[in-house]
Amino acid sequence: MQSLYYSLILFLLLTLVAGLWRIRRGPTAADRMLAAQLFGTTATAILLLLAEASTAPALHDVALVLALLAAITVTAFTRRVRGLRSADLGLVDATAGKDAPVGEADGEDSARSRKPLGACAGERREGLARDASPDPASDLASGLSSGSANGSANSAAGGGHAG
Amino acid sequence: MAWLNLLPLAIDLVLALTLLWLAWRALSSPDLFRAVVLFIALGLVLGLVWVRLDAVDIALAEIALGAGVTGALLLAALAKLQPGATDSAEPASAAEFAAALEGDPDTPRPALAERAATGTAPIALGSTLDERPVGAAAGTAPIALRWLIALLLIPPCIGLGLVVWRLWVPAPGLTDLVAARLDESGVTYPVTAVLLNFRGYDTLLELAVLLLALIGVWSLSPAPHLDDAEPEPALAALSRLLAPLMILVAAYLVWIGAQAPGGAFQAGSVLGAAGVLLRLSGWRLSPRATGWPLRLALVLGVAVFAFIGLAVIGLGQPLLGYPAGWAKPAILAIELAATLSIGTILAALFIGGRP
Amino acid sequence: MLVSLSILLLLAGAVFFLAGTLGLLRFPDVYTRLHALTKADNLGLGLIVLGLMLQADSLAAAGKLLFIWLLLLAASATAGQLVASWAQGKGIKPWRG
Amino acid sequence: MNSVLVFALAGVGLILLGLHALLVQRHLLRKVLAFNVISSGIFLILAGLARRAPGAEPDPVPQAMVLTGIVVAVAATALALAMIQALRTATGRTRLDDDGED
Repeated sequence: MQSLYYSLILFLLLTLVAGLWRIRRGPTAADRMLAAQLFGTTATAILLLLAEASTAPALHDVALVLALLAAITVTAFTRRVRGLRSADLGLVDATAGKDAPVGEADGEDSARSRKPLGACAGERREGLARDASPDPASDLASGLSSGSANGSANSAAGGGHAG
Repeated sequence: MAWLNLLPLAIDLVLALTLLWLAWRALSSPDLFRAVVLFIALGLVLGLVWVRLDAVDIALAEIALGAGVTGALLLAALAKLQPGATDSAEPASAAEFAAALEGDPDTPRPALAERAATGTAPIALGSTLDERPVGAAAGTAPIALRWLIALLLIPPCIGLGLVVWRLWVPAPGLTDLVAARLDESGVTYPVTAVLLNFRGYDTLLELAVLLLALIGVWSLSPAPHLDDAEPEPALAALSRLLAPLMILVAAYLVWIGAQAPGGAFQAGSVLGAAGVLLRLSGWRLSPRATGWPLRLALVLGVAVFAFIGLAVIGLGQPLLGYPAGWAKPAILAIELAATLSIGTILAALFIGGRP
Repeated sequence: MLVSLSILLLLAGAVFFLAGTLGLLRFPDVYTRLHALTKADNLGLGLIVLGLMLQADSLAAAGKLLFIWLLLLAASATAGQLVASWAQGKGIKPWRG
Repeated sequence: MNSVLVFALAGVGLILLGLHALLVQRHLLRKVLAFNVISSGIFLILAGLARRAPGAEPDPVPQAMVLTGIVVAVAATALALAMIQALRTATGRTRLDDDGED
């Protein structure tokens, strides 16, 4: 039984770490926050299993606190981070390509996230978020979306009502 | 059972590597928002690490703070630092904007600067935040300097690693000493005994430091203007459901701290998180309560602690030396007051600025 | 009997966690990923909680486990709704086909 | 190889990463993050040292110190963030540049 618990914990930990990859890749801020949400559920399961595996009932309290507070970070994100620039919404790579030579640190990242993602062909079309001020941002957005086939339809549809 | 010994080690290795990976990415990511989210994840992984280190108290505090306060604090600060964020304390003026752009000689953007001057610039691009993605040189030191610093840092850190390695003789530390005198402490849980009895002066000063940090924040600026929209119905319902439960759990943690992991700092963290949630869902303290009642709640922990610590001198005891038989009620009184103060201070730190 | 049922529930829970993470990594946009997280992961947690409840020492311990799960259900549902409406407010288009 | 030692050495790694970022990064928010990473590393070493005796109860004294330290670190972070905002209000800058004129 013990080894089953520990195997499950290791397994859940690995799914958690794999999910953290989404923070890195984005592309929108909301995607990054999802990983924080993933943490609430998976870490609670890990804590409950650890409590059983190491017979430490006090860990139930830790899991209780985590479950109780799991929504706060995401709430803070949706309530506070409103006027974020489009760079933070996943357009950072494109602006880098347009404005200046890309430094080595973000070059690696931008190259990776601009790559078409295999099975998920639709991935390239997302993240066409508009900033709080629609008109100056929209030329930026449409410039970006030209990479995908439906880009123009997208930016036309989502034009006016942002923010 | 080789399995049984290897599996926990594998878990710990995964945790340690995740910790290092997250720290590295959080500190080197070109995007500030991503850095903050990675840092929040780092805090939660640390919570699991504390559990693996048998430090359940620390895990409670880390998870309560990491999930409830730190993340909200950093995200709110990030939003306020945005040049044109709608809920920033002061809108960035066009002149300030242009000055910020001029400060970057390596990014000539005449069109943008022009738009900035007319006040219609897309806040999307250049900014006083360093996240103009124009190469590593902008946000960090030159690459040669970075490598030099890295090389210079490696020897002291190898030294530190060696010290840790050499210290690794099995030693009980102060465990036995604490266990021997646990009966006199008034509680049956060693960490609480250390916090509130054996090293009470330390905890008293920590509470004072918390208060000092809040005084620092209050002295910098008045409270930010509240222009929160009405909360979404789901959020309003959630805060109505969770905030009372958080207060209940905080009380539970204080009570259980006498014999199991829990206590004032963990409970205060949960209470602070309740304050953060209430604030995020648009709740605000009535103006009548922001005067002396708020200040009383803030200083109550230090005041009760110091009062009891000094009062025992009158009974012929040393400073903070509780007389026999009185340790348990004294600790409980101090813990309740400290929980209230820590929670209020944390919530006030999140709100920022004096009311 | 009870133990094997418990093991079965724990394993099924782990499968749902795997499904949730796969969805988070492979689904095409933020709305679909939200589905993966808030549904699959919470179902997985529910199964694990159920499996652990079967082995709990006391009714109180089992009740605590159930309570933790209900809390997370409320938190995840709300957080999912908030993120989705945030993304919609930002004009992030849902993926179609 | 002991898992407690793994975490203590990871703590040393965190201190290294944090110190490097503290010296190299120019944005003040990143410096605050680096400062927090360093303190996490120190806490890890301390909590690891509390667990040196295998199988025995952990040493409560370092644990109590780390416990209060975490809460104080959050308060210090909040103060630092407030100071960054004050700096930005006063000068419009959030970075420390070597070649900054103002």
